[in-house]
Order: sequence, then structure tokens, then C-alpha cells
Amino acid sequence: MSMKIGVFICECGPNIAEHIDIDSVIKKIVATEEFKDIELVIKRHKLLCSNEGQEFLEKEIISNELTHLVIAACSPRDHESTFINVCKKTPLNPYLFKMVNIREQCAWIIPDKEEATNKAARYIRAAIRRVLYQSELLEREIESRPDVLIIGGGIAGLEAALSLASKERKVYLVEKKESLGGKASLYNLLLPRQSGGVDEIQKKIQDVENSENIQVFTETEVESVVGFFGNFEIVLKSLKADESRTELKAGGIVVATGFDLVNPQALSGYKYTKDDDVYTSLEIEKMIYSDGKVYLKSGEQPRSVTLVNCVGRDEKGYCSRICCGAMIKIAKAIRDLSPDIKINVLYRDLCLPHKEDQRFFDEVKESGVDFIRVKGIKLKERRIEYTGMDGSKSEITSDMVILAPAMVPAEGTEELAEILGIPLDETGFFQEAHYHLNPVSTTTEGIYIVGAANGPQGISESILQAQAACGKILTRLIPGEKIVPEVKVSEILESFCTGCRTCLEVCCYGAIYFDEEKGVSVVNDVICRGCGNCAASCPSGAIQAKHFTSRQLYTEMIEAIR
Amino acid sequence: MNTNGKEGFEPKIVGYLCNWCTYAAADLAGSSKLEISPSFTVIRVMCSSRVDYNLVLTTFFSGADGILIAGCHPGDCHYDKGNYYARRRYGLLKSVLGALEMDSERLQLSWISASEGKRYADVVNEFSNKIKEMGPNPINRNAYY
Amino acid sequence: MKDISNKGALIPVKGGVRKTILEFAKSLLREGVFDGILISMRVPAKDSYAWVLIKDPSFIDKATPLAPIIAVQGAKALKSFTRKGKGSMKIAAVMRPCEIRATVELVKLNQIHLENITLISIDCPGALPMSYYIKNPEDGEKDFNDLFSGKDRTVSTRAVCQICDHFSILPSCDLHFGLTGEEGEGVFLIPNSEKGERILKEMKIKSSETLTDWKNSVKELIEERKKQRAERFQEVKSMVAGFDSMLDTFAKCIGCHNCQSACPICYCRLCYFDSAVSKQDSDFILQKARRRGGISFPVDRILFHVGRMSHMSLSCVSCGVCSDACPVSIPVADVFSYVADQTQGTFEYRSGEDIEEAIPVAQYQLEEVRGVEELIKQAEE
Amino acid sequence: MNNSYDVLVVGAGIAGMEASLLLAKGGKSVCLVEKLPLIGGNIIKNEENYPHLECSTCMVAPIQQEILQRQDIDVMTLCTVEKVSGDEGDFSITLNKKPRYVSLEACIGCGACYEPCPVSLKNEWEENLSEKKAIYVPCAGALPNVPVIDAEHCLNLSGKKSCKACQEACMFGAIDFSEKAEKVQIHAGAVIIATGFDILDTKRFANLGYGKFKGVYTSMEFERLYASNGPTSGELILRDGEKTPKSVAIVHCVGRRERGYCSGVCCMSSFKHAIFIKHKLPDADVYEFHSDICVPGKRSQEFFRRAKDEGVNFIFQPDPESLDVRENGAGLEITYKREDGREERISVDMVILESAVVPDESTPEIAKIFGIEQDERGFFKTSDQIMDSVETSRPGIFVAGCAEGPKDAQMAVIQAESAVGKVMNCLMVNEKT
Repeated sequence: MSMKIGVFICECGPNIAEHIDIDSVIKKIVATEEFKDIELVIKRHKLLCSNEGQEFLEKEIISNELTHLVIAACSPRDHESTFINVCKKTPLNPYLFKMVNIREQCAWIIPDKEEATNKAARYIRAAIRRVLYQSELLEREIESRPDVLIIGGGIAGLEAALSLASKERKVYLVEKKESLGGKASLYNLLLPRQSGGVDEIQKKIQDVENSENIQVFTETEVESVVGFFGNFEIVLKSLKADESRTELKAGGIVVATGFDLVNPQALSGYKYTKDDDVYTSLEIEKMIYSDGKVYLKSGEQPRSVTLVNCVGRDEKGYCSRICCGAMIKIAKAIRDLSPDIKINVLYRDLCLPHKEDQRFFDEVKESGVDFIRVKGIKLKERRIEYTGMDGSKSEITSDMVILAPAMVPAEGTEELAEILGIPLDETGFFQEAHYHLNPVSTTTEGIYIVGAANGPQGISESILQAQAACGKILTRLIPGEKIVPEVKVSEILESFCTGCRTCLEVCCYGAIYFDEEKGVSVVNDVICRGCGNCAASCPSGAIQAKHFTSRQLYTEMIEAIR
Repeated sequence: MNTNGKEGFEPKIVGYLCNWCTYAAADLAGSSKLEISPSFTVIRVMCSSRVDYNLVLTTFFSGADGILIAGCHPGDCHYDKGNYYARRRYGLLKSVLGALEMDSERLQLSWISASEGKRYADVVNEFSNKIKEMGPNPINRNAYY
Repeated sequence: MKDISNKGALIPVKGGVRKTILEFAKSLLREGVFDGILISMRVPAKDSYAWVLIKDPSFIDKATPLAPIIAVQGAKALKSFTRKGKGSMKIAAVMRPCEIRATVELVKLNQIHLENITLISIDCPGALPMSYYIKNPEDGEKDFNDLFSGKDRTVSTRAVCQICDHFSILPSCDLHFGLTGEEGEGVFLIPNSEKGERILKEMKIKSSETLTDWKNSVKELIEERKKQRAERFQEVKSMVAGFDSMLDTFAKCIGCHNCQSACPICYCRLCYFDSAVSKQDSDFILQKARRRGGISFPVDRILFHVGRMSHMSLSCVSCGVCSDACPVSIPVADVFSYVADQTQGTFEYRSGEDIEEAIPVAQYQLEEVRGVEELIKQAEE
Repeated sequence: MNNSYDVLVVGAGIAGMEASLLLAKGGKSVCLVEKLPLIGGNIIKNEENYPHLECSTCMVAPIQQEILQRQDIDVMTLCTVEKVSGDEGDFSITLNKKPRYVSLEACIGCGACYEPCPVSLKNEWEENLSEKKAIYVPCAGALPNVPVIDAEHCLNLSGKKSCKACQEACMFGAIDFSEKAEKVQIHAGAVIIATGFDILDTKRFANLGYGKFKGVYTSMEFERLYASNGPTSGELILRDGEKTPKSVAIVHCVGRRERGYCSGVCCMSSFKHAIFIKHKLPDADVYEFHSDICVPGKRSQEFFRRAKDEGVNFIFQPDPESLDVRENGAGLEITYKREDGREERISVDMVILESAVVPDESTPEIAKIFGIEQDERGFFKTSDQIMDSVETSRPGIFVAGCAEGPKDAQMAVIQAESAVGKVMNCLMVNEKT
């Protein structure tokens, strides 16, 4: 079929017209030897992005039966999408169109009109050469399933399950332990408000267990995951004696594996045994919640209690966010149990980031709890030696010591990361796709991280993240709708690929897999984002970044240095 | 054809700019009406990691007097880690050309973020001046290259 | 990186070192320690060598560990039957250290799978230039024997061999034959990995000898070589540094790409520079001719070499086959070796040393190595 | 324009934009309302964001672009909500669109109109650190890249004198002085309120000298001062227009006592500011007067350490907001108490006040219009502090970002995505019924 390239130059009012002699640009283009065999339709227009301009363009494309289109105007960042939409109204495939930026990157930056004019001609010639090497790209649709696998039955997992499950969307909830609820179910009072949390969590567990759209697997772990966004294939392994396997298919995966507490006895500076009256915050939560009182190993009520914050903070290199609040809460709980227990809280910096925290802290302080700011502490049995801010050393020995250990990733996190093929960050928690813009996603499309699996945080943040993952899933995996992958992706030419897998190494999204049968690498266009990194990494030139192929870039370059 | 000497020499410089940071900076420079050397021609790529050895070397051996690769600052890549790979490849090219003393100064990598319109103009103009100083790419004088 | 073992077995030499090595190889086959041995063998016309995978022990007598020349790089032979994954046969490959280093690089590039392969290396005195050997193979054989037996150290090997500082045991080999110098004294058989240890166990050989002296003599020679290397690189530099010198050295290239097809590291199915993408349309070639006042053919000869340097110099092991392959005697190997020295230096990378050490451009660094950081700074100033 | 949408989003900051984009990708039609002439919110005032010091524009510009280009998101700038009736599933809303006097369709953003304008004013978007004309875009790279006329100061519109300078300069006939405010009736199934935050007015702390002494800056002012697209193109120059500070004091927790909460983000941004200064002025002395250091989460403490490594001096004050700042010759003098109780004085050229995050001033009115509750701190109240921090007291209306309470960009985005989750479910239910 014969080529017919439309070239339209936008005057952009005076912005281009005044700085570039458009007529002489047109003359230069027409006079170009290399183009003498190509049929060109070159026109100028006052303002192509205007409605009138768009209609003009549409008519031109159709009436001239253009095979390729070049538009010289403003930055593609401004109006490429405008003109692509025009193409979509015509038989012309939008990927046979190239926009040339002769405003921001020519008219506005080159004061000398002649130079600007030459420059514009250069850019347009490059584009004309390039479009000839551009090829039609067609969108395709692929089946996907809306069902979701949730790993971890703690508060985040429960919340996600409840907000995701519907008639059209089945949810599979996998929990290692024999019962749902996770750590949150051990907390009696929830911050910042002082009401009981357990019943609410029990309620969520009830709802999950009663929902016919949620299938719960307790004492079960994920053994393997293959596939990709919209089409994951999962094998679950029962931790019960029979070790039975279950195979599932899901479109998305939510990781909500929670956290553990660092073991203070493993840290230097905390010397005590299980016989000493030294407890972790979690143990005390349980004690107060289940027995409604606080007592020593002897069974008696302590006369004095010292709470120690930031246990393991230095070793871990981060603040666990919720400990300060939790300790204040425990202090209050103990105070409520008895007005005459002496309570000290040894802290370094109080971290009270929630808008409600400060008031609560003031209350508790009022109620007669001594807060002592310290540089560092040493604990031996129940004796605590601490350094004050002024450097002075002091000592407290109290009947009971309560430690707030740092939060660490839940046991098995590394193995799971391995299975899911998603990265951990330097702290050992799962790594988010983008700290600010994509905080509950991972670099693997369709796998989300919520709750403390993502980093130290409280119940409210965990719930919020669970809901955020739902926001992502409900808008990306819509029942009955197909996924339309990006078309400007990479493509591997089998016959050139030597199977060295360098591209697998460099891909940041795990979008390339190796076909053992054929011994070649293959791009999964559902995951590929089209950065072109793999194309550059391939020594054989076996990978082409569609719409940015070497050939296309060369032709642009050739004109640039004409 | 300014292939003779520095006098009146207008270099041909190719800039491979990443779509998300540096190309945006170039637009910002434009809308701020900053003057930029006409010797510099922009070619847009989605990510600086798209720029491969063959592209750079072909550009160079085809007679470009200068080549600028520019993308997001390390850590800011729109594609997670792309610019770190770009940096590696650049390092390799530089040391190959350096070893052969083939004017490796004609190749430059810069990190320019979307808000750095002014800096974009400065980097490009300084680079253009540097290339002007260096004179034409010797390859252009030579039938055998 | 794992270090070299300090113990070895002293094997008495009967009828020359290479004979002794062959006997050992033969016994490996007989004892069924291996199903096959990959080793070089002189071709019937007696004017070159080929790699042969030997199953029948009696064939071993015809083989030659350490041929006088490197006709085909051993890593290429190994690749040809392990690229698609390990085979069922357990195989020992008797190769030069440079061939083992190439093997290591190809393993990183998934072109060789070592699971069932045992790498046996021998102290290498260097190899003769193909051009010299081919003129009169018998002279070549004699020269090399004298060289190998230590009778005549003045025999001139290939230029890259003369500056080779990886001629002896490598961390990546499983078994190594260390030459003790004087003929007849015996050779050291050094297990250098679990695989190696296991073999000696199966062969009921005790490795109890300390290797201090041998190691020292090797170290000495390495130091000496390093000096020669530095000097040689100065010469090479003057041969290629700058556009004009580069031409003086490479303008005679006929674009046959033999260097690339002989290179063990060039593992691409089709070299980019032979592919359609690399070919430019006539208009552009004419445009170049116009700008340059003329253009020579085949086009892009120099681009090909510089391009190949950027593709493979990080993995280059200076084995020299490219020079042997060049019909117009361009010292390709010397130049690549020199460039590789620079690029590998920039990335603090040592090709062929350690299978665990990833090829720099196949991974990223949050904090870039000093070499690269400097290159970036320099440019911006 | 079809006036019936699935969702109305109020406020085009990072939370509002993320919510709109996600909803649109999920096949929902969105009306995004922003009271300012540009979208982007406060985050685009930052040059870089902690903890990775990632360029803000690089992060946000692609989002702004996509929002403006999508067919399924109608962006209404210079627009506020006036009346709301109806219930979850079908709210009918009256919007008040103020005139821009410049046609979004006709204007192509060439900027030819600023030059001839005879009026020049303080640019409040730039924290009054630079001048603007009566017809202006708030900053270079503002999106939409279309100017707006300040009716109050425009000679023509304020009736001072007939001036058509900009209109004559415009080659697109984009300027229309006769444009009037208009009421727009729309319908929406659900609403997300993301009206963001403001920082506490620091003038009230006489002892800190803001407004009195030229050398005292708010954190917001400093962000713009550092921004490469800001008033000084990122050069750290004091208000006098020439001096660069040799020593800087950063004061934490300004307004914490009065507001009764820790904003949870100021510590981190103060470290960022300290690092900024050290990057541009390596020899400058930087002092941080802090009380409790609040660095929650897995990445924050590392950033704190980074500030320390840059050589920033950290000085603990039980109550930094009570520090005494006085003028001392050309510079400023700060009096503070050391750990051991002794009084100390230091002289600095610049003071940066890290003041409390407070609700946007529009919050009470919006609460009234939408009939939703505020908490006693003025932020929007959600149905439950723990179990649900996006549902407001009125079904079908959700809140996201700093409108609900102080938080960083990450939490704002998380909350936006979570509001989207709620909205998707809420719309699904209402479709069924």
C-alpha cells in the first residue's frame, strides 16, 4: 500500500508562527531529496488543538487517506493525547503518528528566527523519517479473574476480606495459626479511643466465617505462586498432619502477614530470665485482658511497675510507631486497676503521631504516672540502670518491669517473599512499589502489602491499608471485565534470543520469564511497563521496545546530525 | 557542513532525554523562555535505561559532535531502578572510549529533574559550549570511519 | 571468593608430563569416575587440533592435554553440549586456565551448565600463534614440547600469552595440574573444590604435599608477568589511543567478523553487527560520505570493534583466539585485553574468577563504584 | 458536559488526585473540584520529599497531566461547593465556579499576557516571596497552564480604569472580562472530601518574631525558597535579596501546645530542611531546637540519622515554641536553656518555624455544607478512629488526606485509595438497589 504522510504544522497563534518561518519550513521539507519519492500532505494551521483544529485534522486524515501522521506543535506532554484521540476517530492507527515539539523545544528557546526555522525543519524531517518505521500497535484484551487470595488472618487480612468479598468476587483467606484474629485480637483496649477492641475483632471474625464468599484456610500456608496479575495460580499447603494441598486461581494477592516482637533477651543490655517479673507489652496486654488484673509471678499485685520504651530500637534502626501509645495505655490500665501502684515510664522520645495521642498522654500523666526521659538503659533482672539527659546515672528497682520491644517482620516473611517473588527492604519488611504514590502495591502488579507486613504500624493504619488495597483491587480487577495491557511494551525476537537471561536480571517488574522449552526469554505484556531497560541490556538486539525501537531512534538521530 | 575547524562551527549534539524528568525539564525551560543552543537536538526515550551501547556508539560514529544522556536523579526513576542501569552502561561506554582516547568527553550523563528547567538550560548550554570548544567530531573528517 | 587449596598430591612423571596427565585421565574413565573426557586431539592431517569428547579409554592415547595452539576455545566446545542444560553424562574437561575463565563467564551468561562437568586445568606455558604453527606444524610441536618441558623458555608464544597472569590454578577449577618445573620431578595434582576432593578420594589419591614452593614460584612468575603486562599495555595504548592510531591499527580490517565468531564470550546467536537493524539505508551512508568527503567500505568497521568492546570487554579473558582468527593480523587480542583491563578496572570486576561475581551491567548499584562515579563527575565539570 | 457523575472529589491535592485517578481507571466518572486556579495541592510546593528526597514534580506532574487529559475526569478549578442535598447514591450538588476570565479552551499557555499587565502584586501561592501580575499563573509549570485574573486588583475588573493590556496581547481571544461566576448543578453517587491542610499562623507567637523579623520563615516559605521553580530558582537568599544565611535555626513543635497534638510530620520535614541547607550551603551552621523526636515507621529514623551525619546540631528543648527570638544587629539571636538548665544564646541569620498542621480554612464551611461533623481539633470526624478513618458521619461521604488529620503524603495516598475502596463498594450497593 502506498505511503501518504500528513504533516501538519501548528502556528500556535504567534507562539510558533512568530518565531519560526513556517512557509520556509514547508519549502525545506518538500525540497528534501530523501522525500522526493514519498507522497506528503503538508499544511499549516492556526491552532490544531482547538476544536476547529481537531475537526480539520480528522477531515484531512480521512479525505487524504493518510497512512502516517506528523504533527509539529507544542509538547507531546500537552497535546499528544488530544491528537491520539483524533486518530482514534479515523482509520489511522495512533501509533503511526509522531508529534514534534517545535514550541517548548524550538520556538521558545531559539531567539534567532532563521536558526529556529532550520531547527524546526530538522525536527520535522526526523519525525517524517521516523513514522515510516513506526508500526501499528493494537490493544488486546486478556481474561482475568476477580478473586483474591489474602495471606494472613489478622486485622488487616480480615478487613480486606470483608471489603472485597462479594457474589462476583470470591476471597480465599489463608492463616498459619489455628484461629483468625492475629495479634490485634490480643489487645483489649484500642488506641486512640479507650474502648474495647476485642469484641469488634471477634465480630469481624464472625462476619468472615459467616460469609459464603470467603473461604478460610487456617493452619495453612502458601506453597507456590505462579502466573501474573489477573491470573495467579496458587498452591496452598495444610500445616496439619496430612499436609494436603489445595490449588487455587486468583487475580490478585494481598499480603497481610503482620509482625512479631523482637525478643529482648536476645539484646545486649537486657539480662533477665523467665522467672523474673519482666514482661513484654504483649504479655501484659494478655494478662490484663484475660485476668482483669496485673500480678507478679508470686500472684501478688506489684507495688511498683516500670515501663521501658524503645527496646531494640537502636538495634533495628527504626521507631516502631505504636509502642509509646501502647505503653501509655498499659500505664493507664494499671493505674485504673489500682491508684497506689507506683508507675514509671522510661522513654527516649515520645512518638505520638496521631491527632488523639497527645490528649491521652496528658490525661495519663495527670493520673500520676512518672515519665522519665532517658538517654539509655541497662536492665538486670528487675534492676534498671539508666542515664538521664544530663548524663547522670540513676537506678530504679521495681516489682515489675514491662518492656516495649520493637516490631519486626513476622516469621516466614523471607520465605514468602521468595515464593511471591517480591522484594524486602533493608529493614526486612516488604518493600512498597513507591513510597509515596504506590504504598500498598509491590513492583509485581497484582500483589499488595497491607498492615504491619509493610512496616511497623498500628491497628488503624493497618485497616486503612487493607482498605487501600481494596481500592486498588476494586478498580483494577472488575468482575466480568478484561485487562487491556499496555501496548508500548518490549518484545523478544525468539530467533535472536540466546537465553542468557540478562533481561530477567535487569527488569524491575519481573515482567520477563524464561521459556525452558524454547530456551528463550519472553516478555509478559500484562506486567511490562515499557521502560526499554531490557532492550538496552540485550547484546543480541533481540529485544525491541515497541514504539522506541532502535530503528526508530536511529532514524531520528540520523536527521538530528544531518 | 561545518567540518573545518572551530571557526563558525555549529556542533551537532544529540540529547537522549527520559520522558518523565528531563524531557519535562526541557519543556519547563521552554515555557520559561530560556535560551538554549540550537546545536542541541532532543530525542525522547521513556527511560534513560533505554539508551544502549549501540545507540550511543552509532550516534557517535555517525558523526554526532556530542551526546547527552539525561534522566531522573538516582532514586527518582519512574521505572523504579532504570537510571541505575543507565549509569552502569554509561560508565562502561566512558571507559571504553576513554581507553581508546576517542574524545570520551563528547559523551555526558546528567540527572535533571522535572522542576529543574533552569538547570536543564545550564547543563545543555555548558555542554554545547564545551563541544564547540572541542571542535568537530574527528570521525567527520575521516572517510575510513 | 574461595581461596586456593594448599595441599596437593605429587604424581610421579613417566614419559613426560602430558603422558602422565593422559594416564590419569584414562584411569578416570576406567574407574568410571567419569562417563567422558573433553580434551583436545590433533586432527588427522596433523596441522591443527580439535576438541574431542572421549568415551573409550583407548582413545585417550591420541589426545593431547594442552595443545600447542588454541584452535577452538575450550569454553566454546563445552558450551556446545551444555547450553541447553546439564546432560546425563558426567564429564571432565581438560583445559587451559583461560578456557576455564571463559567458561566461568559463560556460566554467568547461562550458556554453560556445570552441574555434571568437572574442570581440570594445567599450568599453561602459553600457546603458539596459529599463523606460526600452521606454516610448519612439526616445528611448532617441537618448539612447544621444549617450552612445556622447560627445555627452552625462549620459544615465543602469542603476545597475550606472554603477558598472561592467569596461567595457573584458578579459584574456579576443580582439579589442577601444577608443574614443578624440572621434568621428571613429578606434577602436583591439586584438588580445588569439593568435586575435586571427591575425585581424588574415589581414585584413592592422598593430597598431602604442601604446595608452598610451587605456589611461590607461580607467584613470582605472576608478578613478573604483571610488569610485562603493564609495559605491553603502554605499547598497545600507543597503537590505538586516539582516532588516527585507531585507524592505523584497524583500517585494514576486512569486516569478516572472524574475531567475533572465534570469541568464546561473543555468545549471541546472531551478532548485532550482522543483523539487519545495524544496517543503515543508502541515503544515510551517502549522507555520511557527503559530510566526510568520502566513505570506505565495508562501512562501520571501527564501530564494530568498539561496539564489541562495549558488549564483551567486561567478560574478556584475553585468551587471544581473536588474534589467531584475524586474516590480516590485526592484534585484536592485545587491544581487547588492554581495553578489558580498563573497563574491568572501572567496575572493580575480575572476569573468569568467581562464578558468584555477577557481571556488572547485569545488576545495579545504589551506591555506584568509585570508577563510575568519577567518570560521571569528570563529565559534569 | 454531562452533569451526572459517579463521584465528586473535593480538593485536587495528592489525596484528591490519587482518588480521582484510581476511580477513573476503575471506570467511574469523576468531577474533581479545586478552589485554586491550579491542581496539585501542597505537595507540589515541595522541591523534594522525605525520606528519599525524591523530586516532587517528577512524581506528581505525570499524575496532574493524566488527570487533565482523561475524558472521564472533569476538573473544575476556581470552584467551590455551595449546596448539597440528597443521599448516598444520588447527591445533588451546587457548585460555584468563579470566573478565570481566561478561557481554558482558547488559551495555550504562552504567557504573552503577563508582560503587559501594569499591576504587580505579592504572589501568595509563593508565600508572598515573589511578585505576580494581576493576570498570572501561580508558578512556572503550574497545571492547568492557563493564567487567571485577580479581579480584585485588575485595573479593568476592579473598575479603577479601563485597561485591556492583556486582552490586546492575547492572540487567541482567550481573555474575557465579561465572564461571570456561574452555578453548576451536578449529581454524584458519592463524595470524597480531600481539602487538605494549612499550617498554623505563626504570627501569634510574638516571642518567635515571625512577621516582625525578616529572617524568620515558616516551613512553607522555606519550601518555596528552596524550590528550583520557586521565587529564587532555588537559591537560598534571605528576604533582603542578597544575603545567604551562614547559620540557621529550625524550631520544632511550633503550636503543638496550643493545638494539643503532635502533627507527626514536622520532625521529618525539619530534617529535610536541615539537609537542604547543608546541601546548598555546606558551611552553614544548622541548629534544630526540638522536643520529642517523632520519627514513626520503618524509614524515618534512618533519615534522622542522615540529618545528624550532615552535621546538624540538635538541641533539646522541653517546649521549643517558647524560645525567645530577638533581632541582633543584622541577624537574629535565640535564647534557650541547655539540658543542665544553663541559659545559652546563639546568633543566626535565619529561623525556620516548623509549625503545626491545621485543617484548611474552608473546613468548617464544608462541614456545614455537607452536613458532616468535625472533631474538636477542626479536622473532619470519621465514624471510628480505629475501625474506619475515611467514613464521615454522613453515608456516601468520605474523607481522605490531611482533611482528616495531620499526615504525610504516603498516608494521604493510602487514605485516598482506601476511600476509593469504600466508594466502589458503596456505588456497587447503590447500583444493585
